[in-house]
Amino acid sequence: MSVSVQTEDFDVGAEIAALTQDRTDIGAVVTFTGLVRDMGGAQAVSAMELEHWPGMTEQALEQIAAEASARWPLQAARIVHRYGPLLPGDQIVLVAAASPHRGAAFEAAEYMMDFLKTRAPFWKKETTPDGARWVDARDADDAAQARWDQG
Amino acid sequence: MSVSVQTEDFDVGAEIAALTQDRTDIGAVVTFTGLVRDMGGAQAVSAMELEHWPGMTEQALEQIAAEASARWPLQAARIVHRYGPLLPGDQIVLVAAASPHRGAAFEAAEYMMDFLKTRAPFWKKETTPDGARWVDARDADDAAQARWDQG
Amino acid sequence: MKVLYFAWLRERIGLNTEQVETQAATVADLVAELSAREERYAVAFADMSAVRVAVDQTMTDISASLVGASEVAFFPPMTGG
Amino acid sequence: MKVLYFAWLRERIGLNTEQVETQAATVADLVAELSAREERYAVAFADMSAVRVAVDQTMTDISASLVGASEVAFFPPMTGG
Repeated sequence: MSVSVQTEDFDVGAEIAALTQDRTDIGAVVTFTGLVRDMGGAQAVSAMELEHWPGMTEQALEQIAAEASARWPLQAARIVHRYGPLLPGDQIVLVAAASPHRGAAFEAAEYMMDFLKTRAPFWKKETTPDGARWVDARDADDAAQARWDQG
Repeated sequence: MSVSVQTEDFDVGAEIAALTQDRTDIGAVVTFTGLVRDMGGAQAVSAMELEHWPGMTEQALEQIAAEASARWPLQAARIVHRYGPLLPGDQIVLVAAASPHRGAAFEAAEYMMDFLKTRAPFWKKETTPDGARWVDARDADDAAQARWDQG
Repeated sequence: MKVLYFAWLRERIGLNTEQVETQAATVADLVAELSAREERYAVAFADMSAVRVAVDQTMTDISASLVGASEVAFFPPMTGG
Repeated sequence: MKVLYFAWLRERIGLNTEQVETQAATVADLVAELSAREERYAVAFADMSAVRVAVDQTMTDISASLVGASEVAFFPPMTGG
């Protein structure tokens, strides 16, 4: 289980290789990669700035990965989140889950993403033709997180 | 939408880069990577041979990717499946789905894997201490595929 | 009729493909005909519940008609992924 | 008391962190105290339904006690991922 908060880009292939290296007991690795889109709602986005809470962010991500590892039989869980200035098409976030079986890997990756959206101290500021604006939290993200409480 | 049936290994990072290259409208890429495990049921597995039906396999994978693309708003769908001799720890299969939103990407990737398990003409033969044996189809895979009929 | 065999069917029959002269009207007739011809077919087709069938590359079952068909494939349930 | 501000709260208040001398017993008291002190705080804290609070790095709400606390953070709902 490991997390990174960084300005640098990441390579999903290299991240998977690091998770599975020297192991032959992993059957499934699911990854989610989030990218900066050129549209935020109905507005064109030309750039994004990601602010975070140093120290607290790492703790929050570690807790999310630990919760996923407690809930599913994971052999590895990995979260990489970038901060700082980003452009449309850039990778923002990677979540990866490794398990003997595919169902657990899919669910754990989706769980980590849902909690990351609502529980990790990141704030996005988009540059649009009307100027820069802070992205509002989405009700859909709260709902996505809440569904795991019932499971 | 593209599929490959090959003996060579694949690089998930390079596959994601190819899907997202020169695009800024993709928000989410979900990948599933399947690997050869060192255990099949209770038995140690030292090697695996993957047989397939040349020509038919590509068609079956294309149909699975097309069905996923019809069911969810995907911007890209990709399936890579290896055949021939493989060892524990080797990558077998990659499924990738790209979408503006994460829910669709997760569901489409899981859908493609579930259909691939039951509908793509591949057969696995494992080498164990008791000799080589053909892997039986799992009831759990049929059940995983069947759940999409109700959605 | 072109007939294809995969996985343990291929191994038991000892061929991956063959051209069969037959007037069989259905897949079941073809299976019976081959099984009567040689022991290795009878062994391979002993439990047809473990065998899947495709006629002209379309999945079907043992009752399927072979009228107008040019290719039949026999294989166990698929285990890809 | 160390006080942290993030995102548009940081921008409106013009600081990312400051040391505040206060006897406030709760987060609500601290918000009232800062808002009374300067206009920029009053503007930032005008709609507390849009503001989230952490005391000593634990998410809480505006009614939380500050007794024994050493750090308070104010920020909008998180939008990572």
